[in-house]
Order: sequence, then structure tokens, then C-alpha cells
Amino acid sequence: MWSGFPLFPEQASTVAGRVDALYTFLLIVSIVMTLLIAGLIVYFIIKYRRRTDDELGAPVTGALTLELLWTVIPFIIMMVMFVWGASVYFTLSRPPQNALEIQVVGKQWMWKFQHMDGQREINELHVPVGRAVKLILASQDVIHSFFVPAFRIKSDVVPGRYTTVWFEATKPGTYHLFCAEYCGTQHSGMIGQVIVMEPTQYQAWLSGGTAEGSLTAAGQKLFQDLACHTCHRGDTQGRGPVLDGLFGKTVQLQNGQTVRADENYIRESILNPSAKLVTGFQPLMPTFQGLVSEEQILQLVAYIKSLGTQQAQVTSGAPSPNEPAGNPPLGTAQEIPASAPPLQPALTPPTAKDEKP
Amino acid sequence: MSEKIVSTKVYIVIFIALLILTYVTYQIALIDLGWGNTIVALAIASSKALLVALYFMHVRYSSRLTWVVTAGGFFWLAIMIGFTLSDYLTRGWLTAAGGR
Amino acid sequence: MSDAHSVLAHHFDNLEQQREAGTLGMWIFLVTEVLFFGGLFTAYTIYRMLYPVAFADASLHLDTTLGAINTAVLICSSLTMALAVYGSQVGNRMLLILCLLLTIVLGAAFLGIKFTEYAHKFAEHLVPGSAFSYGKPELRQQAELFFSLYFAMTGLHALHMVIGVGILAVLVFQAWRGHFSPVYYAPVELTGLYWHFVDIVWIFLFPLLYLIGLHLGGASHV
Amino acid sequence: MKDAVAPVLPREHYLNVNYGIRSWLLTIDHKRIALLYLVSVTFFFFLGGAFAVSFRLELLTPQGDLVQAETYNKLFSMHGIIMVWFFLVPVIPNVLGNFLVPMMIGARDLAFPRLNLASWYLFNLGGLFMLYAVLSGGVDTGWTFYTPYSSLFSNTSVVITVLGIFISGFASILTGLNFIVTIHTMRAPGMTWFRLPLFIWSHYATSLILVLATPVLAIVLLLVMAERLFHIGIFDPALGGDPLLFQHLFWFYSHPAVYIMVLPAMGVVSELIATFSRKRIFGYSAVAFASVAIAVFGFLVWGHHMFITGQSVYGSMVFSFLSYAVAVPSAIKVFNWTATLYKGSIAYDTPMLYALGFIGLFTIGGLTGLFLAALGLDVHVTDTYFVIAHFHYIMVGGTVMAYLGGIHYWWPKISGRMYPEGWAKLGALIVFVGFNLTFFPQFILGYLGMPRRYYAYPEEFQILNVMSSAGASILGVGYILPMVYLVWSMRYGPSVVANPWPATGLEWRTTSPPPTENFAQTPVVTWEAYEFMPREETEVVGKLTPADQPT
Repeated sequence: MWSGFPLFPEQASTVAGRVDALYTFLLIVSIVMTLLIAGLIVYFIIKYRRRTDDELGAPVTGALTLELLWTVIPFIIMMVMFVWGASVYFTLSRPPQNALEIQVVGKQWMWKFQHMDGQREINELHVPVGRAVKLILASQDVIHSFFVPAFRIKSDVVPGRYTTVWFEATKPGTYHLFCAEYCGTQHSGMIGQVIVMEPTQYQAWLSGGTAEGSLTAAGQKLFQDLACHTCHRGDTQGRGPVLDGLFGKTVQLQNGQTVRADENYIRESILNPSAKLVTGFQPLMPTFQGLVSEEQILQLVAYIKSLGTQQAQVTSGAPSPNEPAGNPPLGTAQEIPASAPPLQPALTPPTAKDEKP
Repeated sequence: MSEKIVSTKVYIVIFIALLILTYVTYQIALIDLGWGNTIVALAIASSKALLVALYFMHVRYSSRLTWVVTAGGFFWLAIMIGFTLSDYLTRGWLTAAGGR
Repeated sequence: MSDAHSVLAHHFDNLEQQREAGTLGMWIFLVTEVLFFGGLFTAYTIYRMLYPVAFADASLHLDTTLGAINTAVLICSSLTMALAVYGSQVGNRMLLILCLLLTIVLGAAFLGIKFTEYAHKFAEHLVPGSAFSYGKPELRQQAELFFSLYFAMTGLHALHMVIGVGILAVLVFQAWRGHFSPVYYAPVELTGLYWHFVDIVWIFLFPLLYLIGLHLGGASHV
Repeated sequence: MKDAVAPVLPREHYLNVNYGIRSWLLTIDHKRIALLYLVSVTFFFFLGGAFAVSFRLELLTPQGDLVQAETYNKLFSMHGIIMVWFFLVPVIPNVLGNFLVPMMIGARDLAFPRLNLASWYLFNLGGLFMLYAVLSGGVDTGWTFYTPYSSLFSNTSVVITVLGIFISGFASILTGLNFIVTIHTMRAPGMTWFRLPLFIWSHYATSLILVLATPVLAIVLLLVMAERLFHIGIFDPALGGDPLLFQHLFWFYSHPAVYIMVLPAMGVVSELIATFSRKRIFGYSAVAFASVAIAVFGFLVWGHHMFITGQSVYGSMVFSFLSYAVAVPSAIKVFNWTATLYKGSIAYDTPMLYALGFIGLFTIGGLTGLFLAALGLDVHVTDTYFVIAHFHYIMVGGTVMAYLGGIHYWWPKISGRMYPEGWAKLGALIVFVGFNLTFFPQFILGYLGMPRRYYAYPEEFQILNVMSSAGASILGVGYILPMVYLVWSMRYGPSVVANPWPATGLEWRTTSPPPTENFAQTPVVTWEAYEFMPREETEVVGKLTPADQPT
């Protein structure tokens, strides 16, 4: 990198190189095309400049082969761009199985982070190097956008639903975090830092903080406080569906459709319970809109997710942290259990226990 | 003027057909067909709209250009609804596809 | 009273060209109207798909009888409008004026009934906003969404009716003064197109707003 | 040719046929309405430009020190809103299009002259609401009005602004409708579709978009108003409403709106290239069809503004694919213009300089569009200065360059006077240099990660921002210059003949300035578009009077 006048931002994630490669390809195509067009223009206007006042242009009106050629060739080049871009995008859209989950709430004008262990941060996010991190993004008010240029990732944070974004940092350091979607007066102040640490340091940081109990524990407490458990009981006698083992399953709805029980579904079911009614149940559940904050909903989601994985855990083998992608495909209900003990041995990120069933 | 004059008989027939279709759509709405209700309701509404357009609005007797303009309007409406809907219908696909 | 010269604008070559331009212009305007309402229909489609239960339930709070009567009223008004155009085509001034007046009366009747419905909704606290309340708290939010769409769609439709009635009133005046003849009746014809279009919008609104919950068997399915 | 024997024309023309404010404010002459529009859009151009200069000054330093954050947000919002709806959308169709569409097809006026005048009044009424919004404290939503910020959170003059845009939208619709009907029904005898100048084709395509897209903007803005005024919460997340639905409907208009802005520019450039190369445009029908293809495909790509919003991944892929598809006709046009130069007889008059500048800048703008259509790359560059640079290359480098080229090219026809060539060339040069200095650094800024709409920014971005601000001030000078000398030339410029360049369009076969009825008698077209002939043959309807000779 040319330090005085950089043309690329720092590459600090696994996808950054791929994005830059695509960018470079497009850059080369663009430079070639621009030089070609500009060169031809300059050549033509000098060569064929008007010599006499009465001169007319030659009667060249078209050439079908040539025109077909410059229709088809750009189209082919563009298809390369499309496929290449789509493949990078696909990677960006699919978090690996063993990703460390962190919950993010954007509000005017700050970023709030909740780690699974209960650590909370504002405008600062600590993550370990070499470990995929999946962020679940929620907005408390308007649309924001979570943007870390060094990671080449960005995702809007939309009120009313969750979006996700993931990255795997490749080198320790401190990187810019920006809000990229205009969100009001202090939009440009909604910035922060992503601090990438060596795993050991990260562990030290995790244990050094003043954790208030894990997110699942907080979610469980809320679940009791809001009396959710009176209807959503462990047996099938409750007035609401059983939540154990729910997460990641496909749910049969009353209107004949099915839906996968993901974070968004759980969120919607808390706030708009009748929107996707499970078959066999009545729309009895009141809405919790306005009664719980976005952070609390995220805690409840974390708790229900932990219920969802208990069955999977029964069959799971020994914990194998840092298992690279290549795990079982998404959605087989073995999302990360978040009930790790507060103090973990070093090098074992607390929330990685997923394993093949 | 070159505009074709449609006889009043045609108007009355269309008028009666429209009233009958209104009655039919109401009666069918009372029967539970699941999503079929919506489809039938829209089919009847579309045929009523078509009758109004073809006869009351004289599209049937109009130039090809009028046909194109009319069809174009509804085609663009279909683009708007269709593409927007495609987003909502496929939002869940990615995770589900991985899940198998 | 109106010969070809007095009604031909300076920039057209002949009446045929002028008429063609007017009709095409009106149709293009109607296309813009299709897309104007289309935005609302798109929103309706999305939310109806997302919240079918709440929409069906909320639609039960609409007065189907009044809605059906209004549908019939509008269809009648379309017939009278078509006959008004016929009257102007054959040069029957009395038929023209009579049918225009009937159309106005029917249009006003539609608006009156619509207004009654609105008044009921207001009394029942079904108007979106802070006063909105809904019998089933678990469906409250999406029901409010339904009523937002209901008022947006029918309100915009009613506005078009009001404008239409206004134009018809002008036409009656002009017809009275003998403006129209079998040679020149473009304003009547174009207003007819507009009026029928407004009718078509209602033909879709009626089943989509009033009838979607009926098959669930009336008031309550809790 | 029939026209060649037409009688000598009287020296009465549309400008001097009558005088007084009334004769202008109640005119139904398309040429006068074009000039009324010229005054209106020029006012809004400099107003929007003043906002741009203000916030570029603010961005000279990383800290926000010149104005408050709130003010900054209002400045860029009002810049965007005014430039998009009160300048870029109307500028070429309503000024040049209004003036030229009837003349180029050999008609006496647009099909609905009163609607045309109504369009101008609606535009100004909308403009007055906009001005009222500016004076009553401004609006801070950005030109995109994303909900729920615009509907529930902003406490600025959103309703008034939106009302202004809503009203001016009707002006757009009326113009589009008028053009379509005129082009369909009022072509002169012999003026078949494939004899139409490409300017007409591009305006036809533009009109399709105006008519099909603008109503959707109208309804979506109405819903934002309804949400603010009556709590009709169609996009309110608390009710289960989806902010993305707003974006879908908004971009259903606003992406095609980009083509509303650039298609007419392409039409202008086709005319300029042909005239100053004295050659028929290479692949005339390909260019004509490309216009219509762009208009149609332009409606299928709006989702490429929403790749990172949580839109369906598969939806995004379809939109990305279609975005590449719509790039093809644009590429075809660039190649065809370039090929037209081959074996031409190329003159370097000012309009041609602008046209060549257009091709270069539009090429860069178009190519960087490919970056944004590439899904995985868009994630990084969207909502950064890369996007700002990209669309300014299209809108300013493309549309404004073409507009300036066009206004110079047709200025002799509009005013009957020639502008000062030396100053004009200097102006073109300043605009070109200033433009590139302003916007090229922003590509780099964007890739480095500077988000758009930032009032304060990290220090490492300062150098590039200073370059950009310096460029903006040069660009400002470049825009003021033509206004000064064009106004000057209205009185002091030398009179011109009917066809000074000479060119082939019907508009050049009548006197400069034209009479109110455009042509002494309806022309009969027996030649193809851009059929350049030896000078004597292309002479004008009627012989020239001494007053027509250049002085």
C-alpha cells in the first residue's frame, strides 16, 4: 500500500481480498474501455477534422457485424462481472455455522453490542482474530447501516426485523465502524471502532469485563418475568406452542404455509403474535410491542435459541472450537448454544459448541 | 366522427352482466375456498373490469394503439407488483436452502 | 351550433387528428392513474400476504351491505355515463343532459354512502391514529395497517369521484348551452373514459377490502 | 423540394410577435413556454448549486466547523431534492424538448398547448412550496425520504417539501403525456418513425418513463404525507409495516428517473455528434431502439439500490443481472457515437466540445455503474462517496454537459443570435476540468470507505475532500460563465442565418428565431434523418432577408 495516498482501504477480513480482486478486475476493464473510447475519439477528431467548409462526412451509416460484436462482447464481460459479484455476495450473505454471535442494536446515534456472555459495549466492538463473527442487527428507531470498510462488509439495520452480517477478521488492529445509512442529525457521529484482538487477549478481555450474566440467562429471566412460561410450557398442554427444540425447525402455519423458525420469526412472534399463527393454536397471545426493548427481545431470542439447541446438544460430541466452515449445512437446528459458563479456558471462545449431530 | 356508435342494447346487456357478476362474487365470498377465494374474487373483478373497458370504454372498437396503451398500463402494474412480491416471497429462501 | 372550424384548435390539421390526440391523451392519463392506484395495490398485496389473518378479521368490520350497494350504484352510474356518450353521439341533447344528471346523482349517492361508512368507522374508533382501538388486542396493529390501507384506497377513490362529479357538472352546463354535437363531443367521451376508470378501481376495491373475511363465517373466529 | 420555393418570410417571429408580461404568462406557444421553463430551471440550478458549494466548503475540514450538523443535513438534502426534481428531471425535456419536439417533427405546437402551460405553472407552484420549505427551515431527510426517518422522526418541513415534489410531478406527467401524443399524432407528412431525429426517439422514451413512473412517486410521497399528517401508517414498523416497501415503491420511480434525466441528454448528443461530424449517426436504428430498450429495462432494475437493505438475496441477484442487461444498450450508444466520428468532417465548435466531454464522462459514469451492479462489490461501495461520484458522472457529467451543449447548439435558433465562441470554448474547458477535479477524487474516497452524507469525517480523508471542494468552486465558475455570455448575446450577439452550422433537422429549415407557427407552411419530409447534403441544397424554407445575414 502506498501510505501517503492509499487507493485501497486496509484488508482485514477474509472476504476483503476477494472484493478487492473483483474491484481490480472491474478497474482494469474500465481503464481499458475508457482509454479505448478516449483514444478513438482523439484519433478520429484529429484525423477527420474538417478541412474545408463544405466538406461532408463519408456515407458510413452502420456495419451490422461490428454492431453485433460490440453488443455481444460487452454482454459477455458483464456476465463475468455478474457471476463473480454474485458469488462474493453469496459468501457475504451466508454466515458460517460456527460463527460467534454478537447482537447489535443501532439507535440514534450509537451502536450497542451485546456479547453472548453478557458483556455490553457502546460504539466499540471487540472481536477475536481468525474467528467468524456473525452480527444480528436490530434497529430501535430508523434505518441504520453497519459498515466496516476494512472488512468490506455492510448491512442495513432495519426497524421491525433483523438483518445479519458476518466477517472473519484476519489481523489484529482497530478499524473504523461507520453508520452508512443516513439516520438523522448526528448520522456522522454514529461511528465507532472494531477492535480485533488475538484470541488470548480476547479471552482476557472477555473475562475482564463486568458481565451481567449471559444473554441466555437474561433471556430466561425475562421469559419468567413476562410470564411467557405460563403458556409456552415444556409439555404439550400449554396454550402456546412448545418452544423447546423449536429454533431452526420448519413450522406449519394455520394458513397452510410453512415458515422456518429463525431469529426474525421469533421476533415477529413476540411483537405480532398473530401474524404467523402456528397451526392448532388460537391467536390468544398479546403483543409485547412497546413492553420490551430491542435488546430485551434479542435476549429472549437468545434464550429461545438455546432451548432450540438442547436436543441437538444431546447427540453432539466434544466441543471443537474454531472449526472452520465446512460444517453441516445451515439450519439443522444446531445453532450456537449460548449458555457457556462465564469463565472459559483460553482459546475457547465461549459460544462455540456446535458440532455435527 | 369516425367513432363507432355502440347500440344501447349492448350497454344494457353489459350492465346486467356486471350486476350479476357482483352478486356472484358476493355469494362466492361466503364459501370457504382458502386462498381460492382471493383468486376467484380477482378473476371476477378482472372480468368485470374487462367488460367495462371493452364496451363502456369502447376499447373493443378502438385502434391498436389504444389496446397497446391499456395493456401497457396493466403490464407495468404487473411489473411493480410482481418484482416487489418476488422480494418478499424469496426472503426466507437462503437459510432454508442451506437447511435442506 | 358547433361547426368543424370553431372547435378545431389552431395547431391541428383536422378534427380527426384532434380527436385522436384527445383520446390518446386521455388513455395515457388513465395509465398514469393505474400506476397511481397501483402503488396502493402493491402495498395491499404485500401486507395481505404477510398478515392474512388480521386482514380477514379487520375486513369483517366493514359494512358489506353498504359496500355492495355502492358497487351497484357505481355500475348504474357507468351505464348512465355510457348512455350520455351515446346521447351526444346521436345528437340527442335531452338524453345527454338527463344521463349526465343521473350520473351526478348516482355519484353523489355513492359519496353519501361512503361518507356514512366513514362516520361509522369514526364512531367505532377504527380510524388509524392514536384513537384507534380494536376488539382483539392481538390483532390491533395489523388491523390498523388494514384500515390505513382502507382509508388511503377508498379515500383516494372518493377524491376521484368528487373530481368526476365536478367535471360532470361542467358538462351539464356546456350541454345545456349546446356545446356538443355529433361532430364534437370529445369532452363527454373523455369524461366517460375517466368515469368508467374510477368505476373499475372500485370493482377491484370492493372484493379486496370488503369480501376477504366473509368465508370465515362472520363476526368472530376466536 | 417543395419548401425551397416558399415565399420570403416576414421578420415577425415568436419573440417579437407581441410584448408584455401578459403575452408571456398566458402564452400557449411551446417555444415561449420553453423559455419560461428555462428561467425557472436556471433559478433552481443556481439555488441547488449554492447549497452544493456551501456543503463542499464545510467538507474542507474533517471537523464540522462551518455549519451545524443539522444545517449540513439540510444543505445536502435540499441540494439533492432541488437538483433532481427541479432541475435534472425537467431541464432537457421541458426546455429543449418543449422548444424542439414540435419543430423537429414539423408540427405547429404540442398536442395540448394549454396543458403545456399548465405544466409550467404546476412546476412553479411546486417550486414555490419547495422554496417555502427552504425558507421555513428546510428539510433534512435526504432526497430519498427513506421511512421511517421521513415519516416518523424528522421534525423538519417534510410535508411541504413532499407536497412541492408531488405537484411538480404533475408537471412531469403532463409533459410526458403531451410529448407522446404529439409524436404519435402530429408528425408532418412524410415524417415516418424512422425518419425522426434521435432527439425525438429519446424524448419519446423519456416520456414513457415520465408517464409510467411519476404516478408511483406521487402515491408514495402522498403516503409519507398521510403518515405524518393523519397517522395512516403504511410504512410504520410498529404496525408491521415494512420500510423496505417504501424503498421498493420509491425506486420504482427513482431508478427510471435516472433515465428520465439521461435519455434526453443522449438525444441531444446524438444531434450534436451528427451535425458536427456531418454524418448520419452510425447505426441509427440501434441507437433509436436502445433508447426504448433503456426505458423499458430501466423499470426492471430498481432493486439494485437495495442490495444491502435486507432484500431477498435471490431478488438481488435478479436485479443485478438485469442491471447488467440494461447497461448493454447504453454501451451500444457510446460505441455508436464514437463510430460516427469515423470518416466524419469534424468541427470543434463549442457544442461539439460538450458532446465529446459527455461521451468521455458518461463512459466513466457508466463503467462505474458496473461496479455498483456487481453484488459483492456493491456491498462495500454503496452508500459511500463512490455512489456520489458515479451518479454525478452520469447526472452532471452526462446530463448537464449535454444540456449545455444543446443550449449552445440551439441558441441561435432560440434567440436568433450567436454566442461568443471564444468565451464558450473557455467555459466548456473550465466545466470539464472543474467537474473531474470535483468528482474523480470521490471515487477513491468512496472505495476507501467514506460514507455519504457525513458532516464530519476521519482525518485521513481530508486531502481528497479538499481536492473535491476546490473542483467544485472551479465548476461553479464554469457554470456562471455561460449564463453571463448567453444573456449578453441576446442583445449583443451577431444575428444568424436559419441554419448556421448547418444541420439537417426540420428545426433548421425555418427562420431563426422561428415564427409562432414554426413553419410558413407544413413541411413535407422526403429525406432520411441526418441526410447531409451540399450546402445549397439544405437551405431553408424561403430565401433569407438581409437581416438574417450574419453581421
